[in-house]
Amino acid sequence: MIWSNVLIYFVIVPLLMLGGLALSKSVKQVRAVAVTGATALMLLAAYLVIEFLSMRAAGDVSPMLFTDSWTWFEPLNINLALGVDGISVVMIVLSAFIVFAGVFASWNINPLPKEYFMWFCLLSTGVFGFFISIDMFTMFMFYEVALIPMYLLIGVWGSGNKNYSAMKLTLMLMGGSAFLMLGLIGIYFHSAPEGGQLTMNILEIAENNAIPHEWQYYLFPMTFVGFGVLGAMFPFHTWSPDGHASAPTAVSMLHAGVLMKLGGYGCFRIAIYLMPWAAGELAWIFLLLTGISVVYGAFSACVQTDLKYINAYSSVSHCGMVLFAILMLNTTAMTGAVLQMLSHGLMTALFFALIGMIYGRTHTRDIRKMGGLMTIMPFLGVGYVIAGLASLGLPGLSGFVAEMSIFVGSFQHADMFHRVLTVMACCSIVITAVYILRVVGKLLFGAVQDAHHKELTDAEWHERLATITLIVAVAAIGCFPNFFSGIISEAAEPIMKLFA
Amino acid sequence: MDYSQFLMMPQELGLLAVFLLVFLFDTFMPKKSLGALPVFTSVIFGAFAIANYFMLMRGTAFSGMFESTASTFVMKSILNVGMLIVLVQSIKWSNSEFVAVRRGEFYELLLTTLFGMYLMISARHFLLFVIGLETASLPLAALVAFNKNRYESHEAAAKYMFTAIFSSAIFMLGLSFVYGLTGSMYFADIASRLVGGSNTALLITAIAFVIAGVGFKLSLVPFHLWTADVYQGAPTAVTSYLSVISKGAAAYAFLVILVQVFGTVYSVVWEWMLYALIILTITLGNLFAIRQRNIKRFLAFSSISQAGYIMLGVVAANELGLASLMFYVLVYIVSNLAAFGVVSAIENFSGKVSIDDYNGLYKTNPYLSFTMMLAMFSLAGIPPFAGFFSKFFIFVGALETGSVAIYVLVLIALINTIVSLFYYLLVVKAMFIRQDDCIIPTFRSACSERIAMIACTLGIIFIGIASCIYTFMVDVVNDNVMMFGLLK
Amino acid sequence: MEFSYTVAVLIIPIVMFLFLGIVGVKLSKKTAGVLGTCAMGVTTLIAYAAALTYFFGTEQGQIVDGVRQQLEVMNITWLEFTENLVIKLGILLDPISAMMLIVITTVSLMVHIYSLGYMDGEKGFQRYYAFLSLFTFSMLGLVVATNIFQMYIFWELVGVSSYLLIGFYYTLPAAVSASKKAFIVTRFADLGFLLGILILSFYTDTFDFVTLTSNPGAAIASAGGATFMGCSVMAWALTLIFMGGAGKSAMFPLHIWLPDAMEGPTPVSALIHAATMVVAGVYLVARLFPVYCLEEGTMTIITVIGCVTALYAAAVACVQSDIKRVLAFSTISQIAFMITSLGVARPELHEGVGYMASMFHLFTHAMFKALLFLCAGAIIHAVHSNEMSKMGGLRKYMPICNIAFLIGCLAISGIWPFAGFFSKDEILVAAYANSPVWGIWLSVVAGMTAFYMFRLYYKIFWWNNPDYGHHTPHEAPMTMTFPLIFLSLVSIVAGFIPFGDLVTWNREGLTTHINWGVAGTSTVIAVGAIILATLLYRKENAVPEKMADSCRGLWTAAYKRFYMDELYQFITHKIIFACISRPIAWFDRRIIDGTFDMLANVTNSASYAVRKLQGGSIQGYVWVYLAGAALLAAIAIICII
Amino acid sequence: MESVGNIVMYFIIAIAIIVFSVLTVTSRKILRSATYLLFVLFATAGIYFQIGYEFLGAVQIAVYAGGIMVLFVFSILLTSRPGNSAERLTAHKKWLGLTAAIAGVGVCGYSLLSYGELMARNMSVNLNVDIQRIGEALLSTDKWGYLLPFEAISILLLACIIGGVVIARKR
Amino acid sequence: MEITMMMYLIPSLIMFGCGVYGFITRKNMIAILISLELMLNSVDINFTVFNRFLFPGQMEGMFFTLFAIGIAAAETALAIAIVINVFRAVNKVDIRELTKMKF
Repeated sequence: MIWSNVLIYFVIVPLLMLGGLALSKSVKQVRAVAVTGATALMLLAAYLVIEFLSMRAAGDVSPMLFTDSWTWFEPLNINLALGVDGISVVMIVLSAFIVFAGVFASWNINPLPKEYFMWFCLLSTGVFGFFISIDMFTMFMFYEVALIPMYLLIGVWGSGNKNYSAMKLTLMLMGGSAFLMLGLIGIYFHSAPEGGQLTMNILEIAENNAIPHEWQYYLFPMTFVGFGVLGAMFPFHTWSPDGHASAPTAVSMLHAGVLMKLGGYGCFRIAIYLMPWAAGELAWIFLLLTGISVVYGAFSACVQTDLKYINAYSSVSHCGMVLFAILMLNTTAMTGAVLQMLSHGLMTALFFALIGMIYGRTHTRDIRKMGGLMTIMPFLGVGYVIAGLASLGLPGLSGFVAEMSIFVGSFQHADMFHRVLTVMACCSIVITAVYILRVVGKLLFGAVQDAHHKELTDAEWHERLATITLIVAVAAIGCFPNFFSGIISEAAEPIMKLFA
Repeated sequence: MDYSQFLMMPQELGLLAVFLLVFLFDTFMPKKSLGALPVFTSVIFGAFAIANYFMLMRGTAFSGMFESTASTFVMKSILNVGMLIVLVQSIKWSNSEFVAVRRGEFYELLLTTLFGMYLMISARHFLLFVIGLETASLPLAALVAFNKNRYESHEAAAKYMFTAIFSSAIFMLGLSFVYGLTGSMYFADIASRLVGGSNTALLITAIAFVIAGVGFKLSLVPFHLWTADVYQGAPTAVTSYLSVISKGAAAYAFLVILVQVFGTVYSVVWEWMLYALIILTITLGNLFAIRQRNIKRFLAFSSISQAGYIMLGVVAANELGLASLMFYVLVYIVSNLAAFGVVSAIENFSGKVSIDDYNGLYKTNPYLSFTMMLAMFSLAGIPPFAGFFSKFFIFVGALETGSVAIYVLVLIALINTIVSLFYYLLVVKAMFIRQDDCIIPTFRSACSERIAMIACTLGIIFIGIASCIYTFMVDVVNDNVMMFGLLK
Repeated sequence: MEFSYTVAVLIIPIVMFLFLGIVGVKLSKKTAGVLGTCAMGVTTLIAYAAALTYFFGTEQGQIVDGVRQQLEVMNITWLEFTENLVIKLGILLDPISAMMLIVITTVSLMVHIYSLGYMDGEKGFQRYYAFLSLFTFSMLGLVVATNIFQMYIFWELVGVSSYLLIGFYYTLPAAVSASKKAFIVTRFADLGFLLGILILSFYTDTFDFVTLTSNPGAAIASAGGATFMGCSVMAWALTLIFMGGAGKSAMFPLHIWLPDAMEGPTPVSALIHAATMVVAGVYLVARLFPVYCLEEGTMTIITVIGCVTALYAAAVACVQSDIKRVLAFSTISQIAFMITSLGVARPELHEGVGYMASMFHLFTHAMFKALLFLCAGAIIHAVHSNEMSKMGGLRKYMPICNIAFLIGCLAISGIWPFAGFFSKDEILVAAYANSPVWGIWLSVVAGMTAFYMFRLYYKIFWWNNPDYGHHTPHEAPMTMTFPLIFLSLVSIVAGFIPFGDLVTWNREGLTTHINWGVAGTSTVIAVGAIILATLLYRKENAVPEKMADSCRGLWTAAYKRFYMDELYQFITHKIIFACISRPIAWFDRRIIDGTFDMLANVTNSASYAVRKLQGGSIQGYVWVYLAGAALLAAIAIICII
Repeated sequence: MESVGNIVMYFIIAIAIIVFSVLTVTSRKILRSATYLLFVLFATAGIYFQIGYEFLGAVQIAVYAGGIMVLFVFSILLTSRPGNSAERLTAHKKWLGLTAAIAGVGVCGYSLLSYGELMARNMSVNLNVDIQRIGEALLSTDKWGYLLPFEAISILLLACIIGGVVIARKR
Repeated sequence: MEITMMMYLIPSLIMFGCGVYGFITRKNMIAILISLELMLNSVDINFTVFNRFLFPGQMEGMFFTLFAIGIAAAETALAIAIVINVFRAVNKVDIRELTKMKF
């Protein structure tokens, strides 16, 4: 029965929320539904983790757990196939966290709170659906489901040059998914050996391993670029700064926190996993691009003056690191990549949440017009510093763990090319420090720039709740990384064996 | 002489019966009860559409001139769905002051054109096909000219009429060459006589002209130029009919002609012609659509570009392609009719047809905006709406042939979806994001319009997700697998 | 394990940090301060217990065959990269870490106590104590690290605590920029450290110190002679790791952050930037000494950098006018002594006395430099200025401080029987043993040290007697004078600790004796320098100014710290910001983004261009129609036939 | 070998078609155009007669010349004032028309000509199209029977009548 | 001399060409309709000629022509109705009037 699989509830809960929101009449009800749903998702995620771990502990070594498959489009052998491995589990947990924090960060959203949360739920549906699917079609469907609400979320509730940004973001991401669609259909038609039953199921495709090399040669770049656009891979990252800058707080959080992870996850799950040969052959091109992303994003962030732009470029750099690590094709780097996704998801969500809160008070995001906010709003200030420290890789917070796994893993490559790129990527930690400290220094420290700012208040309870949730998550990963990396590397190992 | 063969065409006969009933009602009922005509038509057509499902006949009649198969049956049923929605949608409009006196003719003409389309779908003889084509297009000219007090209506009708006659002349010229080459107008004869025949210049020219003739109905670039003007000028009810029903029929007929008749010369001749046409159609349709401010004109260009996607099912020339094509047409019908439903509701209320007039519509008319948005998303191929599934399946169908060229073609089509997304989003943007001083005030659309819109909305949401529909289409086509025997 | 209680030295400070950090604002200042100090006191007691037991106890197998053992008290897995590359968090007790435990806890406790008075009334008092706890935690974690990655972790943490403490007065732009600079410069150095770790761990397949140092030959050999740009990869690895150390320890040319770091509260300078954190680099090299001493090239680099820094810093210190700056450069110079000492140490030279000397000097320096800084703090507290010109004749107002400062100066100058004499002597012995060049060089620097320290001393306590107005300086409160007295005593007696028995490179006992040849010479030089300083600065006079005028260029250069800051300014602003970041940002907006915008614009203009096709005239339409059909046919005919 | 009469007749017809076609589209007086069209239609009927399709020729004359021409003439009289003649063509327009005509004719002509041996075919002598056969074929449901199109076109004509009514109706 | 099929097709083709030319150049809508008649007529000739020369055994082409004449009549009738309609609206039958909707 479809209802007996816990995974399906990750899609059903947001859909129920959607229904609940559609029926609710007042802002209070809207909030109540949103909070209930987000909490339910958190609990569901917790339950999933516990179940998952206990199943693993019981010695279940199959690549995916909770697998189930229901025929959907029989003629094309499209199934509603569900399943999670360690990587998806942590991504689901991440998403649940950010959705939870996002609800609180958009507590006072205005106008049209109901519609806002409805789109928000649709977005979450897409995100969760993507992570629980192991059927390419469903995955792709959920992927696009997650993309399109962005347009309205930015367009209606955004700020600044929102029309342009929303359109640019949507079109570029859809452009990526155009390539992706072609790639996926291409994979589908080569998913089985001559005469075999074609399939969309990722596990079966991987098992068949029947995609001819000359096809992999074209399909790999298509899928990788397709997902890479969402992963903000150079030079397809330009939607990110504008999009983030214009998006409302929680949307930035969700987008940078979760949606961009879809890119990295997809690159791994589809491009690398299904086409290992091409991954080995072509990785160097994308390594070069992602390597550039890492450094380039960091350098660009150094001279920005808009808080969100800084963070967006920083995301380019960090997400570049994710793809970079994935392409290193070994377990340690892969683990690092997933950790980086987690870490970046949480801390960037934290960043955006705080930026949103600060912006909500000062009505400017220009760091030149702000200063000394630490004295005025100490809670937000401290939160921002913590986020900054996480971003620049302070041990004890999540960024460090992720980056170190990536660097150590990447350096395990005996090849000079990979080593040099790794060194280049390492340099980003210094540049990251530069721009983070620059913005922290200008924004929080020093003298108050604007006398009006002195009257501003510190965070309210819902803002505190959102911030603390995320900080706790960031610190939890940073302090007990082995728990997470264990789950992840267990999942990554069998796949990375393909490249050994 | 076996007149029982007419029983092979129950759908056509049923439709004629509906036509007759409407005709009689219109002619003989007292004047004051004529107001019930639209509802009457909708009801009996609805009854017919339902009864239809018990009328499936398989086989050929008139010595192969007419063929009824599962797929023609389903295709006609799909058109019925669209027709029914159009009928319901137009109830309010047809009761309006200017239309009321001629609404009997309106419905009669609609039904005869549908009859023509039935013939196009089932015809397996070019003479019958031409008659079907003309029946499907000539009365439409009268419908386009329906709105007498609007100048655009006249202009549109004239444009439609002249280009249609020109096109049919070209089409028949092409047919005359085909006849000269094969000596028969029966599809089966032509196909068998072209086997092994060299690809002479005459055949190529003939095929090009035939493609042009049918491409005119389907508004493929460069045979599309009438489309926008006619859509803009015609009454909205007619436009919506034109944009979906006649396009659907033409698409199916196109596939039948190209595959069944010219299937043997497939890969060498018309494949490349179609590639070129598809690329042109999608691209130019999109390029034109970007600039439009009139919503009907905008939808015209959008429908041109959609026709290009439908054609992908034709180039596939396989079972999956046909199934996807039919599915696409169905989805396209509900999506486009949803859009037109909104457009006509707003036009009936305020007379406004510019996209700029839609600014801030969400504030005042949330449900209309929502429906419109779903329609736009579906047309743009955004999941989880039906348009996504239809697009995906049509691409799968096309790519099943597996040649590199078709991959390139699909890639171009996919890149064009980005452009199309852009302009569909423009409408969404107008409704949801932009603000204006003179927003169309809140109004309550007529019951009939709402029924039609709800039906379309449900269709948009469920046709894709409910996999049984697509599966059914594939089954239908596989039942008819002989149709493609020639290709193998 | 019997030493497992040592864990408490890490747990208490971190708990204190979290406690004070989270609920600190709710507490009164006094409670917070006392609480922090008490916790530190407990930590100190535990650390002493551990260290003393380690050094002087025998029952837990600390010494086997006369060799002090490295005891892994605890080692828990924190993060597994691969099977062998595992980050563990643990506590390694061996002579140097035990010694560092004492140094850190002592100075930290003194600073805690001292700050009760010094920071009294400051805004953010609770935060200050929280940060102190964080720093203590990090520093202790650093020294007890069992593996290089753990060290790196705590290395970063001390960096951050230093950043937070330097920027304690975050409303002052100078403090903010100083903290930023400190962090970024050390971060840059840490990049080297990280890369070094990556290289080292790749070849040796371990992070573990014990594994690395117990068989250093194997570690070096694991690279299999691989080279990069002509040098062996191991030399690269070790040099890069040393780069990290050099950054933390403010070695030339990465020293520039330290003088600026004096913007922080003075007790912080005493703790972090004099006694503990800045010697982390020395500690790092000492930690890996067995490996280092097999790479001759790296050792030479270390020596050269040490010597250059020592001289450079001493020269700059001679002309600075800000008392904390003088002390900062003095610190740089003294750390350079330690580094040089390690650089010149070889197992075969005097049984590796350089290693022991370095550690000895680290220990004594921590005590007397902390003392000096705390005195400086008291003085600043009294006169509200850092500038020498605002001081003078303070001996009358602050007698305790005067004596304590004098003791500190004597200690650093290397006058018997103060602590500095013994440790500096060993360093010089080691240097002479390696090469007379280094020996002479260091002797000269030692002389300069004595000179500038006494210049400082006289300028503060003698020189003139300015009018302090109604702010008459007065002796500091008890909380501040107690640490001064305590540290003075330590500075006096620390030299007699038998370091040779306790801390050596191979952890075996080493008998040291004063080399009177070296010691005599250096004492003579020091005394000479002190006399010179006395002549010049005891009473206000114009001679120093004239001397400065006589070589104005050199003086200005030295005063401007030989323009190193300007150079860095130039590199960061003109090269990194102006030549890299801005062009990249421009490129991003104009070229990359521009390309995508251009795609949109091209589509738009294409759309505009094709509109003519739809000219509105039927005849045009059919023309296009026919042309299309004819073209279709024609092209197909041409292509196919 | 054709009879001389046939050949002469052919040339008359062919030349009439060509000349009057050209005149139809170039004459600046619309009524004259219509008249020339009538001649073309007659000439076409002549072709039908010549190749033996007398029935078709008769239909051509009856429907075209009798029906459609009347329609044309009426509408011309309705819409144009006497003495009105069209303006001169602009070179642009002429050029457009010529290119289109030449392109269409060129492609078709090339295709036809390239089919050489078929095009050089002679008329076979025996032809049996008596009116009875035509009538039977028209109502036959067998192969080569046209009952269905015959019925279908009736619907078309009905629809066109309705359409005409719709358009022509004043209101 | 033989009268070959080609000799019938050539006048027909020229007629078609004239029709096209007329359609594109004429301004009077009725003149355009006249041109269209030429085109349709030429197609009819093609069918009959093909039938007579190539497939004299059956009457497919002839019947097609027969029906085509019917269709042409219907088309013309409707087209003229529309032209009259336009004439009523703008009092002209100039095709250049019909260019309001474009781009």
